[in-house]
Amino acid sequence: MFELNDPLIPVIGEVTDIRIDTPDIKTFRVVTPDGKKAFAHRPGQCAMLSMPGVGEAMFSITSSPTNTEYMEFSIKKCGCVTEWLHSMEVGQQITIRGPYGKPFPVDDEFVGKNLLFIAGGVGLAPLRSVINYCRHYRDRYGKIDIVYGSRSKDDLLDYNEIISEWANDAGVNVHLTIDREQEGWDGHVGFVPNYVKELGFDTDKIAVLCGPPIMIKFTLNGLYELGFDKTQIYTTLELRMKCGIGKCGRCNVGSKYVCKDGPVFRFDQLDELPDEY
Amino acid sequence: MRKISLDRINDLFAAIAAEFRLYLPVDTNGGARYEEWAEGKILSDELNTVRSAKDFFFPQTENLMDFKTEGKKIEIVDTRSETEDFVIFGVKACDVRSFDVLDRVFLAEPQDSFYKNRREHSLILSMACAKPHETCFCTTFGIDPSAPMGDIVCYKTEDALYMDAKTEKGAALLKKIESITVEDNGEAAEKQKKVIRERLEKLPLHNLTADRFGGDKTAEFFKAPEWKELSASCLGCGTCTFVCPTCQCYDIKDFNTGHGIKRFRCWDSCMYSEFTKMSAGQPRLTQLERFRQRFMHKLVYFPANNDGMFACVGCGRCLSKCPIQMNIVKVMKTLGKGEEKNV
Amino acid sequence: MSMKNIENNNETYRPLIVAFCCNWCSYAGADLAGNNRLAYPADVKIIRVPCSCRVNPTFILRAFQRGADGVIICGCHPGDCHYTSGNYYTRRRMSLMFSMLDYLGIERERTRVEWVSAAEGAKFAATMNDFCETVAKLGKNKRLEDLRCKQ
Amino acid sequence: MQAVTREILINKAAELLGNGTVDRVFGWKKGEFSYDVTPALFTTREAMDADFVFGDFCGANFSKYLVAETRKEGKVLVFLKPCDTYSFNQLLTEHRFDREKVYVVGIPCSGMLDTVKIKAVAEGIASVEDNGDRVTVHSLFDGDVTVSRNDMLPDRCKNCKSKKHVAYDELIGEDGEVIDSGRFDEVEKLEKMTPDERFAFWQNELSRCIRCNACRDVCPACTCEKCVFDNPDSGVENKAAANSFEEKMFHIIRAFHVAGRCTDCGECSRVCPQHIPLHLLNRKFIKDINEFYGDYQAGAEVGSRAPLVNYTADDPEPAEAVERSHHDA
Repeated sequence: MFELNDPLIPVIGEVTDIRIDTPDIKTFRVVTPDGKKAFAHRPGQCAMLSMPGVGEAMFSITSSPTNTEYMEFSIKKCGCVTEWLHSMEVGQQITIRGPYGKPFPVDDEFVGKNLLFIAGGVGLAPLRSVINYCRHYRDRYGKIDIVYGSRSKDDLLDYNEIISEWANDAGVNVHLTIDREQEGWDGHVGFVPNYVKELGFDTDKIAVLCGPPIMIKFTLNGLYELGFDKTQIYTTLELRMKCGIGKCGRCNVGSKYVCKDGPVFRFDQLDELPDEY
Repeated sequence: MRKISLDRINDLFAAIAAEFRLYLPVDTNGGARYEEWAEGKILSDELNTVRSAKDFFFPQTENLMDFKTEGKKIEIVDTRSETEDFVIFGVKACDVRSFDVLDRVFLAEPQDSFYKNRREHSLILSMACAKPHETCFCTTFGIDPSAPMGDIVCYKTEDALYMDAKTEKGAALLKKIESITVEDNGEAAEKQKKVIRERLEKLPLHNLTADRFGGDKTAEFFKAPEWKELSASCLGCGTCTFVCPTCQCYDIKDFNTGHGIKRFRCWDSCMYSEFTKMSAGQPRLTQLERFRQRFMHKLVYFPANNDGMFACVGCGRCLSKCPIQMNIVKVMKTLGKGEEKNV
Repeated sequence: MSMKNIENNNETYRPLIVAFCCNWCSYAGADLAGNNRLAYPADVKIIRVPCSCRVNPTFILRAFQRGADGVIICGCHPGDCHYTSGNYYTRRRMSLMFSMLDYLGIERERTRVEWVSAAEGAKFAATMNDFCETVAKLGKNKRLEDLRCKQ
Repeated sequence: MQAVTREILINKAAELLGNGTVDRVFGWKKGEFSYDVTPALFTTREAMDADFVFGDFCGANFSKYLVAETRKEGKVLVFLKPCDTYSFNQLLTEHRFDREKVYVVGIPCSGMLDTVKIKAVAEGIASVEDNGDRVTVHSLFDGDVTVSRNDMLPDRCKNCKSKKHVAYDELIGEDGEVIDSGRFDEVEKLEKMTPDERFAFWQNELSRCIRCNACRDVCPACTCEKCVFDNPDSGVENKAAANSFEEKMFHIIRAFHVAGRCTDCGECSRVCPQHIPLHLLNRKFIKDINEFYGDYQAGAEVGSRAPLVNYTADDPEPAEAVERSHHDA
């Protein structure tokens, strides 16, 4: 019966590239030891990465599903697993299992719509996968706006890709902001929620939010002020997970498991859940 | 239905043990517990074991896999092996139902192969509860302690054990022990059933109902003010979750043996403060939230995801084991009673 | 930690000994033993600690868990502690701890406290020889072992 | 039977609430059966009239709750039995709560009943009646069974160390005396066994541990904000009863961490769902401390220096001490 692979048993992944994005965020490129992508995924889905002896943790896959060669993970150093991952060198093997969770509805609700992506800090990581997917299938979607903010210029994730690729795409508008004035920065300065309000978007679009809870809270209010409805706003949640398959019992919000029923939720769906995330 | 007199029950155990590993409740100075049968082990007369029978399928700790690391390389060692068939004797109706609850979790896609392996190789000989305790409330969840499920249902009277096969697996086992048992018309078992049903009427919790709970009650109960008082003296220990036959939360951890890594799974408890703690924050900050999670899960969230099935079987273990005597019955009776509910 | 040296390859059994040595006296004592070419078994693994009172009882259990057959703690003689009174606390703690281990049925000869000064190289070697011999007689540590750590 | 009644306690509590001495009352709330009493807060006489109980099953030691209670606004009334007052003092010694925010009413105790022992008497408990030196258990199916009350006491009450309150603002009833009821007899019995027998005894007991942490979480000496066994960085964090080593490690270290601070209240053994006699570990330390360093009772007075943070120049050497712990007996 053990031809049946257990969902808890991972496969080996090899880190083939490590990019230092910001002082505390690195992006890791992972393939199987024979150089292939470990498994296919959809935008917004996650994977469990682990170093045996250190621990296992859930990370969103930042590379686009359209990339069939490898997966990328942008990881912020904040706990023991991430600290270990940050200490890795190229060629290190880790374990990987997934994909987990429901993806963003890029092939149904999003189709034909204008899209507004709003991210703060490392919150861009899960959105990068969706953004690049939508850029890849550019003609399926309407106008794309990206609002992205961070503490400083150095803390902006994927800065080079944003500047050299996203900003040059037709029909893609990138709005960057940093929290405080900084030498060498001539872009916008201010917090993301205020910037969103200043930019004053039309409500003819779907908004996707990801960032620290406080940013989500205020941006959400801003979007409501602009006339957005809860059914137009998506976000992705993060809770402690161990199994990734809705069995270990810790990532539930009400009767929904973030690992299985999420991490992508629409705000009207979240409203039906108890306030415990 | 087959019958064997109690003075020959050892022969029955020996006959079963000749074919399978046989586990049955025996007495220890810490109450009854399941042990593997061997000559000299005596079936406990206790109503139920202190720990539930979930251990057989979801043990407190189990090795998931091993890792060998060398330099930057990792090797995953699959340590699984197929379990031999085994028999659990004397499982009570509540615990038999708990397997259904656990199945809903572990056998839902993607299936847990560790659980499935043991589940498929088990044979369950259930036992009717001749004398239920005051803490029993399995009838609240539609369980009939006089007619438990399982591969074979057993009735133990003063002088004999009666066995009735309910599945093909059970019938095959009865066939194997045919030579030491005799055919019975089932009258004695019927008589015991009747006595049990009369006794159920006398139980203090006989009229407890779970009707007010169910999958659609999140909004009604989540913000109930009663949680505060109910959880006020909770110690945050894991006793209730560990003796519970349906609690299945687990943790996955690595152990460095000095010559490799063992990844193991162990029971975890939603009552523990670090259960949901992340480096980024903690969604359940106080014991109130953890306490609420446990009971909401059993009475609301689980039914929401499992066609209305409650994740409680009324075995009463938490009623007798909680250090501060707070339990699901008190929660069910208190919730929604207060006038200012849903504030 | 290599487990090879404690395996029974038809040779005499060699116990694995963990010795916690205080930096100021006993570790220097061990050094002196070495300088004076005083032999003591290679089975003794020395862990240097700033003071014998740095040894948390958990360390002792962890040593046994990880394969030690005996644990010895060496510190300055009472009254000579570099930090004035550290070894006095060690003395109380280990008295209680060892008594507890004995109460749990764990051979009391597997644990020991000895005071060895920086000048007592000979005592260090003699102590270790004696302790190794005592533990060797007891055989492998079975009562405080962690099966997961066995190879 | 307990010397004070529920009514006396309710009246006292109502009086103290009424005159503003306290803002809330920490007491016992009745349950479904005669024995499942839950610690609870009361703020009105009506609530107490409805649910407050006091009797043979009010064994929980309330001292530890004061750590959390005193962080709240206002003053709390707590009823303490003699053994609870030792924990109370010990917690005060360790500066774990503000004495000013607690009003202690000392109440006498004639020993609390052991639910496990009661349940062994009859199956299906309808109610339990205490007639002084006899206890009658009314069973749902087997009629009444009457037994000696003394036989229904848990070990901790049989070996009660003191009927004297060492801390209180007010006392109900007569204060008792420190008593010698042979609480080290069981320890001595174990000490006289051979190491093999002792090992077998503890192996059997500790192997039942399910690592629920109830002993730790109820223990008034275990008030660390974060336990070493919950700390992933400690190297000994382990939730699983993985094998026989882990349980031994947990119980030895836990007993050691409370050594010299444990007041021998016996809560650990009361709450253990597997009936492991954990108090025998703590009592061993207490006995050893008494024998090696002179008699010491944790919590007997506020501010005393615990034996493990103290020393004398002529303390026995460890080898000598281990030897002595056997032959002094």
